[in-house]
Amino acid sequence: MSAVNADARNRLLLRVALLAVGIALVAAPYVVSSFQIGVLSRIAVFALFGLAFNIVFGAGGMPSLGHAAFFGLGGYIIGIGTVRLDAGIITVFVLALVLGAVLGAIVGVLTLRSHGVYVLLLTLAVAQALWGLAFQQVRWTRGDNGIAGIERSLIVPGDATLVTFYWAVLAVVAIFGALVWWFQRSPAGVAIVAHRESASRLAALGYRVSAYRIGAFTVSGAVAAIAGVLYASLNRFVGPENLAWTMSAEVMLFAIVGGAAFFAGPIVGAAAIVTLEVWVSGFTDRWLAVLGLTYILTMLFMPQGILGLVDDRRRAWRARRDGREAAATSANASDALTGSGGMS
Amino acid sequence: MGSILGHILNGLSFGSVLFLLASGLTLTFGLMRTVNLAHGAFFALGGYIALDVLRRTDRYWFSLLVAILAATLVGVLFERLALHRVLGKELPQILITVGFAFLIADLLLAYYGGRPQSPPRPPGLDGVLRLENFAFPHFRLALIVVAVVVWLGLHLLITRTKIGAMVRASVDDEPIARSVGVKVPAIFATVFGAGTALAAFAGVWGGAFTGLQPGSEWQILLLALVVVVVGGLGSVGGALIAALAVGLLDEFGKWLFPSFALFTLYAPVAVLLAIRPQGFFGKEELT
Amino acid sequence: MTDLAVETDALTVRFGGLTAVDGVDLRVATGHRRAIIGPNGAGKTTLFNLIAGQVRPTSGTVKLHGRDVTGLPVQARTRAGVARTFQITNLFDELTVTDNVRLAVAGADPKVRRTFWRPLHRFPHIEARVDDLLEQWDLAAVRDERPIALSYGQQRILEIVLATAGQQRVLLLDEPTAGVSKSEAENLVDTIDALPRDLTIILVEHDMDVAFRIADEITVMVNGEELVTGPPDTIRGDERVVEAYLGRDESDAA
Amino acid sequence: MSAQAVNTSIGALASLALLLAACDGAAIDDDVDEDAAGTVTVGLINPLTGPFAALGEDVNAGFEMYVDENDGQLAGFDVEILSEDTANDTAIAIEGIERMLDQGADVLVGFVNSGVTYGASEVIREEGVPLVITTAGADDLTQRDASESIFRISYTSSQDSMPLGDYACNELGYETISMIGLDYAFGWEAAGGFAMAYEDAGCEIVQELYAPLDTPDWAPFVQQIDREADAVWAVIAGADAIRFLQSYDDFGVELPLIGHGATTDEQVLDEQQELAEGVITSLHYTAVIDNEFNDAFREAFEAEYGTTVSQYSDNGYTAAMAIEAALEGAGASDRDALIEALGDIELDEAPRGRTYFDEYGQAVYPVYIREAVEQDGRWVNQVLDVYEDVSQFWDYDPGEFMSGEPLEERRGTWAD
Repeated sequence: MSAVNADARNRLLLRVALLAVGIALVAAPYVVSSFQIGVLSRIAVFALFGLAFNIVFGAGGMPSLGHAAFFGLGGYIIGIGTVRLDAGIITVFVLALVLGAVLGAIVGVLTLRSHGVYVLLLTLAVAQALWGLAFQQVRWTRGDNGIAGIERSLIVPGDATLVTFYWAVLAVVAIFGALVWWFQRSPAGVAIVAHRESASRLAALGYRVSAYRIGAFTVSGAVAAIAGVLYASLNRFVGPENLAWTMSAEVMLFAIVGGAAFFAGPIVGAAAIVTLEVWVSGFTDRWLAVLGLTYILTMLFMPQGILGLVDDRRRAWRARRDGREAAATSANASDALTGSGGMS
Repeated sequence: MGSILGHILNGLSFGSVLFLLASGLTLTFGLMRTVNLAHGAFFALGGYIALDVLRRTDRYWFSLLVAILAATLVGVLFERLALHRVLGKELPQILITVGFAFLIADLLLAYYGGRPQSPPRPPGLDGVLRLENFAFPHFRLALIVVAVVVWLGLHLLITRTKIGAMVRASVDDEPIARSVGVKVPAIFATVFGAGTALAAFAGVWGGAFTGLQPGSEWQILLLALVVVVVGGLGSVGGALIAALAVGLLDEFGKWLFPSFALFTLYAPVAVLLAIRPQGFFGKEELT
Repeated sequence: MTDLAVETDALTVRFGGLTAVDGVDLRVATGHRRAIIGPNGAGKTTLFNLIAGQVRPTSGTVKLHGRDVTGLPVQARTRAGVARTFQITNLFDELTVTDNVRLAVAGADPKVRRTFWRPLHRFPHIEARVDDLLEQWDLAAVRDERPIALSYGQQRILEIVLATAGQQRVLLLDEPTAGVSKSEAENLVDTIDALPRDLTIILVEHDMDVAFRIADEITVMVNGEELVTGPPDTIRGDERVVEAYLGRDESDAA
Repeated sequence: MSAQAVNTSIGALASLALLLAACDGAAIDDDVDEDAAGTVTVGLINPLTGPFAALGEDVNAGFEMYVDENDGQLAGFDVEILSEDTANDTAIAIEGIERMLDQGADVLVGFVNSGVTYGASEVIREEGVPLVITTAGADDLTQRDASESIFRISYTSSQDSMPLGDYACNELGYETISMIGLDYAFGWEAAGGFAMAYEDAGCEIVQELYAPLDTPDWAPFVQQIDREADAVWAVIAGADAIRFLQSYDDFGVELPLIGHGATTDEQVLDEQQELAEGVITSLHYTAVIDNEFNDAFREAFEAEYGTTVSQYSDNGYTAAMAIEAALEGAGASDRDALIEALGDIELDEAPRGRTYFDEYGQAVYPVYIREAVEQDGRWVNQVLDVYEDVSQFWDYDPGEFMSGEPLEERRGTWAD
C-alpha cells in the first residue's frame, strides 16, 4: 500500500520535473545569449541522436560504432534534397525516415551473425564505406567541399530566426523522443531488451530474435537520420565529417556518460559532453586531450554513467531510510548495469 | 614482365608495412581479447620519439631503441593504471583505448607541432635495386623480410612458449590462473607492452614509409583494423596473409580502378564480417 | 499412433568427430511424462536441443503431434507447441518478473508480439492472463522485483511459468531441480507434479528420486544412444542401467 | 519504472543547471574599453587540431606577429585577438564563430578547409561580418559563390597553377605533360587551372591521374606515369607530398617534375630535401622572395617561432596588413565600414609583393616560378621568374571563365 503511494508520488514528481525542464528549455531564449541558444540546439539534436543510438546500444546491447552512417545519411538527404533537387521539407523527413530505416535494416541483417566487438567492427566498416562514397561521389555530394546553403526556414514555419529554429528543433526532438519512448515500452521494444538479456530464452518464447535485432537497427536508423536532418539544418551544411567515425564514437560516449541503461542517459550525456567541450575549448586548444581523458575517467570511475551514479545514491539513500541493508542489491544492480552496456 | 613483377613486389612490400602496423594489434587481441584502438597512437608515439632522439643524437639505432622502450613503458603503465581495471570487459576497454588515443595524439600535436614529418629510412637501406627495366628500393625489400621475421617471432612466442597458454588462461578465468601460480598482472603488462613495442617499431620503420602527421593515429589504426579483421582477430598468420593480400589488392586495385579506393577498401570488409565474422583465418567463436 | 506428442526418427547429430546423439527413436504419447536419464555426456541436453530446435540434426526427423518440424527454427517450434526450460536458469535479468511473464504471454499472440507503437502493459487480455499466472504460481508478491532478487527455487518456477505461459502442449524440463535446495526442490517437484495432465512433459533429470516420482516412463541414454525405455519399476531393476551408471561412476571417481 | 523516470528528470535538471553554469563561465564579457582610438576585435578561425593543424598554426602566428610588430595596434586601433579551433569540422567551426561574434568580433580571419568555409559562410553572410580567407582554396568561394563580405588573401586552387601552364609550355618547352594530383576538389581545380592555361598555350596534357587523400603507398600511381611525356606536373600536399616524392625517386622516374606550389611547400620541404631537388613549382609566395619586407618578415618570424616562413604564415601576416589598410581607409572598425574599405585596399609593402582585391574579393598578386634547391645547407624554393598581377581568372575574361563548366567538374577530361 505504501508502495502504491510512493509510486503515485514518484509519478507526480516526474511530471512536475519534466514540466519544469520543458518550461526551462522553451523559455531559455529569453534568458541566455544567442551563442548559448546555438549550443542548446546542438545538445537537443545530439540528444535525439543519442536516444536513437541507445535503442541498439543500451537497450539492444549491440555496440554499434557506425551510427554516423544514419546521421550523415539524414544530413545528405536534406542537403541533396533541398539544395540540389528542390525537395520540400515533408519529403525530406519522409525520405530520411524511410532511407534511415532501410539502411538500418541492412546493417541489422549484416550484423545478425555478429556479437560484441564484431558488431562494432562491422558497423564501423559500413559507415566508413559510406564515408568513402560521400567523399568521392562528387556529382551528388560535392565531395570534400560538402553541401552548404541548407535553409533553416524549411523547418520553421514563418520567420526563421535562431530562436524560432531552436524551438522548432526542440519540437521535433520532443516528438521523436516521445516516439522512441513509446517504442521502447512496446512489446517489440521490451523484446529488444529481452534479446540482450537472453536471446535463447526469447526464441523459446516464440519470438524470432533476428527480427527484433533488425527492428532495433531499423527504428534506430530512422530516428538517427531525423537527427541528422536537424543537425545539417542547424549547421546549414553537410559534409563527409557528418559520416566520420568520430561522430559514431561521440554518440556512444553520450550514451555511456549519461548512463546507457537509462532512457534519459543519452540526453544527459549529450548535455554534459557538449557543455564540457564548449567550456574547455573556451580556454584551451587542447580540448581533444580533455575529451580523451573524459573517455578514460568515465569508463574507470563511472561506467554506469551519471544517471547510474544518481541511481546508486538514491537507492542507498532509500535503503538507509528504510533501515534495510541495501549494499548487496545496490551492488548487484550496478554490476548488472555495467554489464548491460557491454557485450551480451 | 618487369612491370608485373614490379607490381607484385610493390604489393608485397606495402602488405609488409600493413602487417607491421597490424601485428601488435593482433597480438593484443589474440592473447588478451583486448581491441586496442590506441594502437595508431602508439605508432605515432614511437615515430615521433625516434625522430626527436635522432635529431638530438644523430644515432639511428639508438633512437629506434629509445622509441621502442619509451612506447613500451607508456604502454605498460597505461595497461597497469587503466586497462587492467576493466579486464575482460570489451566495451570499456575499447572506449578507454579510444580516449587514450585522443590524449596521446593531442599531446604529440601540442609538443611536436602539426607539420608532416617522416622518420628516415634505416642507414644502409637507402639504395635502389636497378635491373634493366626495373627498379626496386632496398628498403621495400627489407620490409618484406622484416615482416616475415616478425611473423615468425610472434608465431614461436605464441606456440612454443607457455606465455600464450598462460595469457589465455588468465583471460578466461583470472582467479584460477592466479591460483595455479600465473602472475596475471605481469603477464598482461608484458603482452600489452609487446604490442605497443611492435606499434612503436612500426612507427619508426612503417613511419619511414607512411610519414607522420596529426591524424596518422586514426589512419594507421583503420588500415591495421582492416588487416586484422580480414585475417581474423587474433590470428598472427592470418594477419600476415591478409596484409599481403590487401597490399596486392590495393596495388592492383589502384592500377585497375583508381577512383574507388576508399569505398573499395571498406565495403568488402563489411561484407566479409557479415558472412564470416571471425575473418578468413580466425577461429570460430561460440557466442 | 497419431496420439504421439513427440516422435523422433533415427535422430542423429555429430559435432566434428563426436556423435552426440546417435539414431534415437523417441516416442512420447500425448499427456505422458517421460524422464530421460543417463550419465554425463550421454547426450540428454543435446536431444532436448534437437527437439526444441536450438540444434539441427545431422540426420533423422523430429515430429510434433505428427507434424514434421525438423527444419523449423526455435520460435516456430514454440508456436507449434513445444516449451522448454534451460539447465542453467535463463531469464531476462534486467526486466521485472511481471515483464518476464508479459513477454511470455505476448509471445503466443502474434498481434501483440509485433506491436511497436503501444506499451506492453496496455493490452488488457495480456494483463489479465499475467495477473492470473502470477497469482497461480505465488509470484504476485515479487512481481516488481528483478529475477535476481528471487530465491533460486522461485527462479526455476518462473522459468516454468515462462515456458507454459503460451499454453504450449509439450514441456521440456532440463534438470529443473539442479542447484535448488532440498526443501525448495520438494516444493518444485510438487509444483511440476501438479501441472495439468494434458501437458506432455519430457524432463532430463540427474536426481533419480525426482525422475522416478514424476515420470510415467523413463528413457536411459548412454553415449548418445537410447539404452532402454520403460516404466520406472522396470528401469530400477535393469542390469544394463546399473552397469552404465556404475561403470560411469567409477571412471568419474578415478 | 517510476524510479527510473524520477532519475530521468533529476538527471535532466542537473545537467541543465550544469550547462547553464558552464556556458555562463564561457561567455566572456564583451565590453572592451572603448578608448578614443577605438578597438578592433579580430576572430581567428583556423584548424589547430587534426591534419591541418600546422597550417592553422602558421596563419595565426603570421597574423599575431604583424600585430605584435605594431605594438598591438593596427592603424591606431587597439587590436583584440580571439581565436577558435575549427577542428576541420563545420559544426565546431560554426560554434567557434558564434562565440566570437558574441564576444564582438568585427572581422574574421582564417579557414583552411574549403568545405568548412562553405559551411560557415552562411552564418558569416547572415551576420554581415567581413571574412578574410587565409588558405581555403575552392575557386567558387570568390567566383560563382562570391559574396561582398568575403575576401581571400590566399590563392584560389587554380590561380597559382595557371602561370606555370604558360611557363611550362612556352619557357620550359615541355610539349606533353602527365598530371598527377590528389583526388579532391583542391586537386581537381589546381590541375584544371594548369591544364587549361597549358593547353591554351598550345601544348598537350597526355595523362591525368588522381590518388586519394592520405594514400599510404604512392608506388601504384607513380608506376602508372606515362614515361613518354616530356614532364610530370603534380599537385600533392602535406605528408602525401613526401611519400609521393619518395616513390617518384625510388622507382626511378626520370621525367622532369613540376607542380603546384603546395607540392614543395616550406612545410614539407624540410622533410623532402634532396627528393625535391630541381622540382619547379608556382605559388604566390616563397620564403626567399628578395625584397626588404620579406627579409624582415622571414627573419623576425624565424627568430620568434624557430620555423621557416611559409605561404601560410605569409597569408596570416598579409591578412593583418589588409585589415590595417582597411581600418586606415575606413577610419572606423565596424563591420560595414570594414567590408566597404577592404575592397579598395592596395598593399605595396607585402612580403609577397603588390597585392589587392579584384571585384570578387579575391587577391591579385605576383605568382613566382620557383625551383627547389639547397642553399647554404637549407632547402628553399628559389625564384626563377615572376608573373605580376595574377588574377584568379588569369588572362581569361571573368564572365566567360565563370560561365564555363567549373574546373572541379572537368576532372578527367583534360587528357582526351
